[in-house]
Amino acid sequence: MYSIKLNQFEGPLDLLLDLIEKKKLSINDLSLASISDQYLEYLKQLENFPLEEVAGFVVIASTLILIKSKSLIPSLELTEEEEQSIGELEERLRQYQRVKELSLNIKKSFGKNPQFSRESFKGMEMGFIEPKKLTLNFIVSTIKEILNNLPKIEKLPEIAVKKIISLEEKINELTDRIKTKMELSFAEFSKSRNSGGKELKVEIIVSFLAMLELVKRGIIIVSQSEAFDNIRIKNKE
Amino acid sequence: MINLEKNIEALLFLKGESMTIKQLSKILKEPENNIESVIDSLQNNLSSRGIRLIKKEDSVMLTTSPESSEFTKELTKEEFDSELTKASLETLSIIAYKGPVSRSQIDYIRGVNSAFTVRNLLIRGLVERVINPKDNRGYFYKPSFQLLQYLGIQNIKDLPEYGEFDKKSEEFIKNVKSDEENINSNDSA
Amino acid sequence: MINLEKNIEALLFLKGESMTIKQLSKILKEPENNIESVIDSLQNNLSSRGIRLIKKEDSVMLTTSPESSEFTKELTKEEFDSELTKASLETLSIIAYKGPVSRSQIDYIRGVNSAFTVRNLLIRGLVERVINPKDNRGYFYKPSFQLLQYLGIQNIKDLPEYGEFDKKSEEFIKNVKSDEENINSNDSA
Repeated sequence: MYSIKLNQFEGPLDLLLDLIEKKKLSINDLSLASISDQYLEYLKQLENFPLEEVAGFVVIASTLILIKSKSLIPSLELTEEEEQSIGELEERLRQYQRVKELSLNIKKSFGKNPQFSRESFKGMEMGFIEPKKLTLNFIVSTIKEILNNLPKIEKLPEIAVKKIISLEEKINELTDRIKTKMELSFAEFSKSRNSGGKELKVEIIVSFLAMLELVKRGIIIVSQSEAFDNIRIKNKE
Repeated sequence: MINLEKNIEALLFLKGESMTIKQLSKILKEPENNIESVIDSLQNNLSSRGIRLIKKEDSVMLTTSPESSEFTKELTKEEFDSELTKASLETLSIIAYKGPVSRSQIDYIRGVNSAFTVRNLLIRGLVERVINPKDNRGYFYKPSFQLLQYLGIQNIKDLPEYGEFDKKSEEFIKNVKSDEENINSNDSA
Repeated sequence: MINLEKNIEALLFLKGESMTIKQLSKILKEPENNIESVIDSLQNNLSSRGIRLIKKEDSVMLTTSPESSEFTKELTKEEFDSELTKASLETLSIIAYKGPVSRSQIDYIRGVNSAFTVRNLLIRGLVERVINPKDNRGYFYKPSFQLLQYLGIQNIKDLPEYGEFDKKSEEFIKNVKSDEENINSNDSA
């Protein structure tokens, strides 16, 4: 079993790519479906992550759930938007993989044989050159400007929060759809008892619910910032 | 060596920092296209010497040759930091191979917020930022002369595999959705 | 051009001031008579270029060629007659308020690398550098006496916003540094 160390990854794409590469898989929906459990397992450890990072991990989790649901229940129909988000995730992973390959070139030569520049007007002693138009007021106003421009501690971009809110809706909707499909699938299943698929499908439900729980956790973290109290999720069971 | 080439060499030597073709053209009272072709010749003439001409867009600069670095490293008093964290290496690679890129494009490729890392690269002088011409609240990030110096190359195109990001993904990244762009407006780096 | 000649050219280019045969011999780990004969060759190779090698007793240095002086003078005049750029003004203000201050502190506050800007202020005599008492490889920068006199500043601490700037910039630098340490420890995991 492949084990994951907390904080080892830069972000969700880094984690996903690592899981895929460790299994020597290429980037496609099948391999994404096969590593989704490990990804969700990793999400369980996310509680201490900064809020914004959780958002990124959870958003990608929702796409993985779609992929996995689709691979297990082929009759599940995906909306155009959902198809797109799957395609987009695959494309982003390819991009990211490419960047990692290219970064090896940078790593190999960075700082090995540097080229140095010369100090500007080296050796020239100019003495004091009167700075034209410079007044004390100018310096004071520049300092005020610098003070105003010191970067503030980065706030959670609203957009990330919005994504979680829409994720909540999406998960609810998906739950309904999958439950319906599940019932249907079980009905189909009961007709062919010896297919050996029963345990697998129970596992789907369990892991799906477990996953929902994780997503909720993400949302609960969000709700701690007071503006979002209203999106706290109640237990639906 | 023709006089114009000598004069360009002398000016770049004195200035130390980079100069634009435009500045050279103004001081030397020669049309920019003359300057440009002579610069190519100078870069070529210097390619087997202890001094190199490095070029970035419309700016040029003289440096020591990478082959002499064993000795020049000893002489320089500059702080020389060749450490790169995983985050810095990734971000730097995106900027080197794809620059100019916006913060939101970098974030999108990496899947994480890169504000801190980008700021750190700016402070180290490995990348530079320019105002996004289409949106003057946002910035574009691109390689700096300092980056070329650290890599020991004369042009960014000399990077292995430069320009091999396929066209398809190129367009893909350009089409980063508008909500991703909104994140950028929070960018204070 | 043989390697030794390239290396000598690179070292002299970087140093800017004159170097003795002895110093070169020590850095390059070559006997002095080798250095001397290669210097003659380098001088010869440079005799028709924009950069020249001049020799005085046992010292050598690179300079711009006298034939280019019309333009090097023009460049110097332009450089120092011009007004301070926004970058220079920012850096100067930080040094005035916070000096003695290190380059990296200036970089943190401005969010970009200030190497060239600080150099520019130094040659204009607006700031001066002193050795960092805690670390003799580094420098601190402070406003020059003439600058304070020119601006009519008696005591830096009387400047408006002095306390505010001091407090906020210190806090900021401290935060950035601790963030950096956290990130680095994550990266090495």
